[in-house]
Amino acid sequence: MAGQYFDIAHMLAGGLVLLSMTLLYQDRMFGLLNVFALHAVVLSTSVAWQGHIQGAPHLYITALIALVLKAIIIPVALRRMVVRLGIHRTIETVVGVGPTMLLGMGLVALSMVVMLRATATADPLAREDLAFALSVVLLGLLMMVTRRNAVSQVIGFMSLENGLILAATGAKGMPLVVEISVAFSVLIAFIVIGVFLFRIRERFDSVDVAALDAFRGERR
Amino acid sequence: MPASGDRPLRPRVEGKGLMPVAVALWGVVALFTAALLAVAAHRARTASLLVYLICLTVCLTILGVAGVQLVTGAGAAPTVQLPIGLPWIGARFRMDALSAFFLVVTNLGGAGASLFAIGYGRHEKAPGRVLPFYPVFLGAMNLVVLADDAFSFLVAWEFMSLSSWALVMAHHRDPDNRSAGYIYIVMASFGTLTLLLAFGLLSGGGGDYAFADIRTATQALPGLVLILVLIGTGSKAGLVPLHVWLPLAHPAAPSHVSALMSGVMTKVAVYGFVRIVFDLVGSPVWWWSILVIGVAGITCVMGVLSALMQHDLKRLLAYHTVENIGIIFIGLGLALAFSAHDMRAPAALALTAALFHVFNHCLFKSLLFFGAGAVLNATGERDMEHLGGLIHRMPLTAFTFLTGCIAISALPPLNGFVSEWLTFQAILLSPALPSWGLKIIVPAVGAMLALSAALAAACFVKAFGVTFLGRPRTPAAAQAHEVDRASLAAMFAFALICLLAGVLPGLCIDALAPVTRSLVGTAMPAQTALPWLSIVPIAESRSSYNGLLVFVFIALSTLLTVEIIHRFASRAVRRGPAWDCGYPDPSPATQYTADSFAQPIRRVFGEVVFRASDHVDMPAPGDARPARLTVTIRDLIWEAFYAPIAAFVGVAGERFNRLQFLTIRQYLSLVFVALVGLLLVVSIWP
Amino acid sequence: MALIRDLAVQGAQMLLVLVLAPLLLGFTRKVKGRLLRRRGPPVLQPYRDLLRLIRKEAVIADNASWLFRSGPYMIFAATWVAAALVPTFATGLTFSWAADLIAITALIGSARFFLALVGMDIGTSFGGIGSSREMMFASLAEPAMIMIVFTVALVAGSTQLSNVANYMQMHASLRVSLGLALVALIIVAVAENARIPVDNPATHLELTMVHEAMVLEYSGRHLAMIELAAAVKLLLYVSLIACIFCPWGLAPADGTLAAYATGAASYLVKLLAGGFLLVLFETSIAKMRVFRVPDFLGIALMLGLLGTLLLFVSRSF
Amino acid sequence: MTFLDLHLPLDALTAVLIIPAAAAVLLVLLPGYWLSARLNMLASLATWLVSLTLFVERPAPSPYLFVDDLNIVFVVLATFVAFTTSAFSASYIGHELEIGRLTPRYLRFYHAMYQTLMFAMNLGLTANNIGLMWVAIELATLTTVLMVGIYRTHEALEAAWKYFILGSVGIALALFGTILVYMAARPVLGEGQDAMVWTALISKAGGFSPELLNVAFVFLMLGYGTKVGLAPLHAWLPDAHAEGPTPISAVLSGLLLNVALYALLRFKMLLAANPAAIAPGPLMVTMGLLSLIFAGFMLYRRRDIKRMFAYSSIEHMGLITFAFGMGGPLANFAGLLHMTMHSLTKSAIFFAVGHIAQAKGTQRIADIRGLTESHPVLGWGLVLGVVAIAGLPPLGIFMSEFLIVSSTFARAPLLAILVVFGLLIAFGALMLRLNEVAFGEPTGSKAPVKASYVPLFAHLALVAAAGIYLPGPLVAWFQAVARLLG
Repeated sequence: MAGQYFDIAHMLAGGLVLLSMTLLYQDRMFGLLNVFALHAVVLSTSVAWQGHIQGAPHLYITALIALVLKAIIIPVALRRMVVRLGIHRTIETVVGVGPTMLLGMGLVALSMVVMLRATATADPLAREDLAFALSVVLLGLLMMVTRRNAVSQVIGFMSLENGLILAATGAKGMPLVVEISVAFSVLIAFIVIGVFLFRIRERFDSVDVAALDAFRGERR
Repeated sequence: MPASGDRPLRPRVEGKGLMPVAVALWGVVALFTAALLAVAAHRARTASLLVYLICLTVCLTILGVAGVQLVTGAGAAPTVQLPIGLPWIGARFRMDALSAFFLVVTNLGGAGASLFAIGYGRHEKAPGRVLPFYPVFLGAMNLVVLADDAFSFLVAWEFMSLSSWALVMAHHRDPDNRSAGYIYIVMASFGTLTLLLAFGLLSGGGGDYAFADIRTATQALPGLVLILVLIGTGSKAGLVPLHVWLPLAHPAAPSHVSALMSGVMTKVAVYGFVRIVFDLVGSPVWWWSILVIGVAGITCVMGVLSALMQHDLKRLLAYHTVENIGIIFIGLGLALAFSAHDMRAPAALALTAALFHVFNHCLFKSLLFFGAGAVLNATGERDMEHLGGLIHRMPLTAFTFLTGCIAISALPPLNGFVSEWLTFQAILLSPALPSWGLKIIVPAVGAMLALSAALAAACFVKAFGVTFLGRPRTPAAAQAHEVDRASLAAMFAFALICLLAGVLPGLCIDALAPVTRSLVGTAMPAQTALPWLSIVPIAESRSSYNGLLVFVFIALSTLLTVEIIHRFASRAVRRGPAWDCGYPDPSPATQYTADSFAQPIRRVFGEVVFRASDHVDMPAPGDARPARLTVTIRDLIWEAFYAPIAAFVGVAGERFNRLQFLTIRQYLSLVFVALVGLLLVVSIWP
Repeated sequence: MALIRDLAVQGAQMLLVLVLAPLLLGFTRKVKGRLLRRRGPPVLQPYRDLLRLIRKEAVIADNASWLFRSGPYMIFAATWVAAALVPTFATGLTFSWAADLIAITALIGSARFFLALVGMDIGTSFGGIGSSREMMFASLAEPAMIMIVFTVALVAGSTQLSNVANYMQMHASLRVSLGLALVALIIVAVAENARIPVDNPATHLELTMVHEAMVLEYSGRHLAMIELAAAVKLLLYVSLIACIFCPWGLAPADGTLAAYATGAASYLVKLLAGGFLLVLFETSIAKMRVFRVPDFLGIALMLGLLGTLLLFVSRSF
Repeated sequence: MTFLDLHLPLDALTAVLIIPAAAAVLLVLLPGYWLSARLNMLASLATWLVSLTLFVERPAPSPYLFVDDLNIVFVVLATFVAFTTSAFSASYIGHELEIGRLTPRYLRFYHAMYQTLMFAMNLGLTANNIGLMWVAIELATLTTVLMVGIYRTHEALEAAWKYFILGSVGIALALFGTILVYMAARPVLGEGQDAMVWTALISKAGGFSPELLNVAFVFLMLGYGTKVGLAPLHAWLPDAHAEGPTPISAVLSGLLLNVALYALLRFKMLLAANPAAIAPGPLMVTMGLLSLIFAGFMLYRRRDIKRMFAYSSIEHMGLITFAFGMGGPLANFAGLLHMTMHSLTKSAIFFAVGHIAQAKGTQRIADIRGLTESHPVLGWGLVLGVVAIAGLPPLGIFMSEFLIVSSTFARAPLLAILVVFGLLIAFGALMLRLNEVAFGEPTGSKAPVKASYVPLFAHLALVAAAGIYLPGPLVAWFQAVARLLG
């Protein structure tokens, strides 16, 4: 029984990593949004599963939040925005997709090494989970770093945060998980609103196209 | 770190002999109060008079107390511990022989400056920027000398720099003053930080910053300590190549402050060196002295040569401070060398020479700066090329200034000569030193000392001759007026003390005996016991000098000659136009200027030291425009040491500054890189 | 009683240098004249000049200051005292310990200091030339002199001239360092006394003169004082060389009258010899340009330094 | 302990949180600038007074809140600076209102946010649960983000945005670290609440898996280090300081950085309590030195006066982190002292700078000249502040720098020399700018500005007093905390 639990949880977590890689791979805006929605779905299932095996009902709330907010509302909102603001449908990358993928592999490997070394004592479920979570986090960060579009960066951040939720839920019996996920949802809402409010079309770097080069932290 | 509980930190007042240091501390308190008073009421007309009067009285009081302490030489000076400063140590103050001597120097200079300022300060345009800081400056210098733990010492030391910086910035509208102040404060805090490192070594990280603990502790790397201390105190005293701020900052301040900075503050720096190297570190090693003596010799020559190139009177004086600091450090270096080889008597001689020169230089340098201030006050000019003939308009100032010139040129019978003579005697004893490095370097430094003495004479012939003699070069100089009584009183007092110290050196040397005894274990033979008040460093068979007798000789023979000639020959005088080989020129522009006076020496030494070059632009025949001579002088030390640093900081600032203009994504990548890097470290950590 | 005699001897010494100085000057001029196939002025001419000058009224420029008028006396006094401290015919004079060799050098320095100052007092260009060049020479000659003093002092173990002279009398020996010192001292002496090749005491050709340029404005008794001071200075250097390098015949401290007599006689001989050699040197060499002088004096400085260095390295040099 | 019983039904600890929260609610409802400003001051004052009573009587630690020697120092300092800043902001914001830079609507928002920030910071400081602490610090970040952007200029919005993004990433990393700590603690403390309760953690830290703690500390260091403003995570800090309202700059430098630092210290203690873990010292020392030297060089090219002092904050935070990284009673003592002094001094400087910017109508250094002539009080106040921040005696920072450098040199000379190098670089830059700003021919308007000098000089007086005399109890306190920090 336990083995089965383990396999399913393991599979879900692994699937999350795989989807993160796919996010890195995506170069069309809508494709990106779809993959992210999937990402959220998988996350919520894994969270729910964790709630089931840990017998922690409050995790279902987290799962619900993840599902509703990240799998439905935000992708839709972003899609609207892309349409409304006429954002390029293609994603401009700093590093080409290929190298990014390689880098991602490297990151996954790194997180495996780090975590498996670190959690030699912890129970295997937690180990794998943490390792996967760390790789999701790193991949999310990598995405934020290597993508130029605001939207893709937002998505990068959200996938990063998915990793966090994964870790939090994977940590057996961790208190405050719900509160934390709520807090993060607020954070994400802020970001999305910010993107929407400040008409951030292309980049994070400036809140307005007009101000793109006028201001880089200090008047020249 | 000892917990603050285990030592009660209430002021210790038990034990006898506390009176002097207590009085000194109260004096400092009074000075600080005067500063507050000045802040409150610097606009009042009488504020200046009041503040300077307070300073004068306080200085005189401390002077008296310290003098008594020095002469009556109370052996073990007790420590006053106040519950301020570092909590588990408290602020400790102590007045042993060394402190007493330097207190005498400090407050003598302070009293003179205050007296001078009573008159001079009246003409201050921005009293609000001078009055509050002047007493603080005095108080801080006193505290440095009194401090008996590292923290209080450094606080007072840096506070001294800070207050003097404020005084340098007094006339802040002049951009030169601003840059001078900037360079000064940066150099000062550089020095303080090196001293801080030195104390870090001395106290050994345990937090035992009290001098008493440091003395008893065994020091790691005393050599490093010496180097750090040499840098730290040298940057304040003005050792080459750390002297660059000095000729900028000293002239920038109001003249009575310049006098304090040159005459007293540099001495406080010397005190720091002596206190740490001779008292706290102890047991010197021979190579230290090579370092010190070498630097000192170079400082001497560089200082006086640079002084010769100046035509700004106050800057010239400032450069001479550098030279005299060099002389003092030669003495200190010799003392180190001798005591490194446990040659007590010569060490005492060298140390006495150095300390005596400290005293003398305080006197005549203050005197000269007073004179410069008086000239500045009377003519509004610091540039000698615009002066001349002042001896007619301000004879008294001229007389005192002349006295100062003779004294600083080390000419008998004044005091400057005595201390240099003692230094020479110390050098003559040094062949006995076993180490070969010293055998080579000491005579060379002796030559440098002699050279700088001769050059100093030349420089002051120039200074006095161009400023006071000849014909006035500008209307300002022609309409100069004698200065007020207070200033004159200060100048005459110092001139008199110069003379006394010159003709009665024995007294001063004996007064220094307790200091040398406490530092190198012995003192020079008692001088006042000798017949005719002459001084004998080691033995009469070796050498002796009698300033009094020489003075009397010269005075008598002068009077005698005058008397005889006026009586038996003619005393008739006829005034006429100058002869000047037959074609006198009415224009005062034909006189020798400061630059032209220095030209021969510039040709001899300048090419090497300053890359000095004269370029004559001679118009073609028939061309009406005047011929022009342009002299270019380069400050190689600045170019070698400071310009590169400035350039480096500039470039580095530029490079780093790019980080201000990155995009958020790039900043994120910084975070990302940091994270991945650290994770890698953790993953490969054993 | 002894004190009185000592004072008497000291006084005699002071008078002696005062009296002999013009004589030496006259002698040198006479000899020079002879060497140049001239008859030359009478030996006593300097005395006559001085007396005449003293009697004349002094003409001084309108803008002369008190320093200008009192300067000559101070210069003379300083030089005179310095000369009086050099043992001429007897060592161990009462006041000989009042100032050692370094002090004597410094006294001469003081005299020069005032001379240079008064040169600038009137504010003529010639005065300036003279003063600045004089100080430039001095800035090299003085350290050279100090180095010579070091050498001698390190050999004799004292800076007191009397002791030096005694030491030289006791263990006279040929030493490298002393030889260097002698050469250096001669160079310094020539320079200090403004003799050829450094300066020409007999010229008033503007561009070449140094000493004369400074005293250009003087006349009457002031000029006399300065001339006399110059003469005394010359005498001082000759007797200095004599007392250090050929101290023979010097009467010891509290010597007999006979000893003093022999001392005086030998001193006179040394003086004449010194004067003759000086003139011989002068006539055999041409005056050099002003800016060659530093090199000339630099040699002296180097020699002195070398001597001192040798002695620092080993006492046996 | 009577005071509380008389006035407040609940214990001081909760009061410290309740007062700001209640005030925030009230301020949202309350219209009118004058009243809300006063209320703001009043609430801050009350909070401070209550926090003082924590010295006297210390409530027993609950699983959510607790007070110990360490965080009480932070709490009292924070509430005090919050109070003085609110006093300053009363006059400052008034002026902003007059010149129409802010509208009353925004003001209401501003004051509410101010108190929310206070609440968040006090919560973060007194939280006994590392998760709660994390939440509180995130809340503090969000509020400050909103206040930084309050002027609605391009620069302000961009600064706020930059702050927001970088801050969020930092927070995410911090959370991951927190989770890892929980994972490390779980085997020892069992599942659930306890494994996140600070007091429990520190007592059992010895048994945690060291490797996990190491990884956790990496994340925590980077996460909370972003808030502290350590290079290379500092990017948000200068802009946030420069573009927000000056009271917020003061609060940021004076308080928020400290709160983040406090979190860092907590976890450092945790690692220090576990002998097998990598010592956190080297990491903190490295980042501290990096920030110190980097900020020192950055100071040279600054054109905006507020941004310059923001960089000086980075420099000092680096120095403090370095001190704590070095560890040992002396260095820790120095670190605490330096932190306190820096909070007071830097906020004082921002008080002065705020009024100066209002008086001259610009923040460009190039347009501010000769302040000591045109505005003597402000000018000399600024001079005093800069002299203090540059570490000149007799002001407090000199003492801490003295202790840091001298104690380091005896143990690790090379590090001490690097520190001295950084200090000198920064010193040179600060003095250079001070020379231009405070002296020389005055430029710009000479019109006197309606300024509240009390907070400014109160802080400076405290700093000067501390430089000369540290009261015994305070010293004992710091020494106790220093031992606590190990």
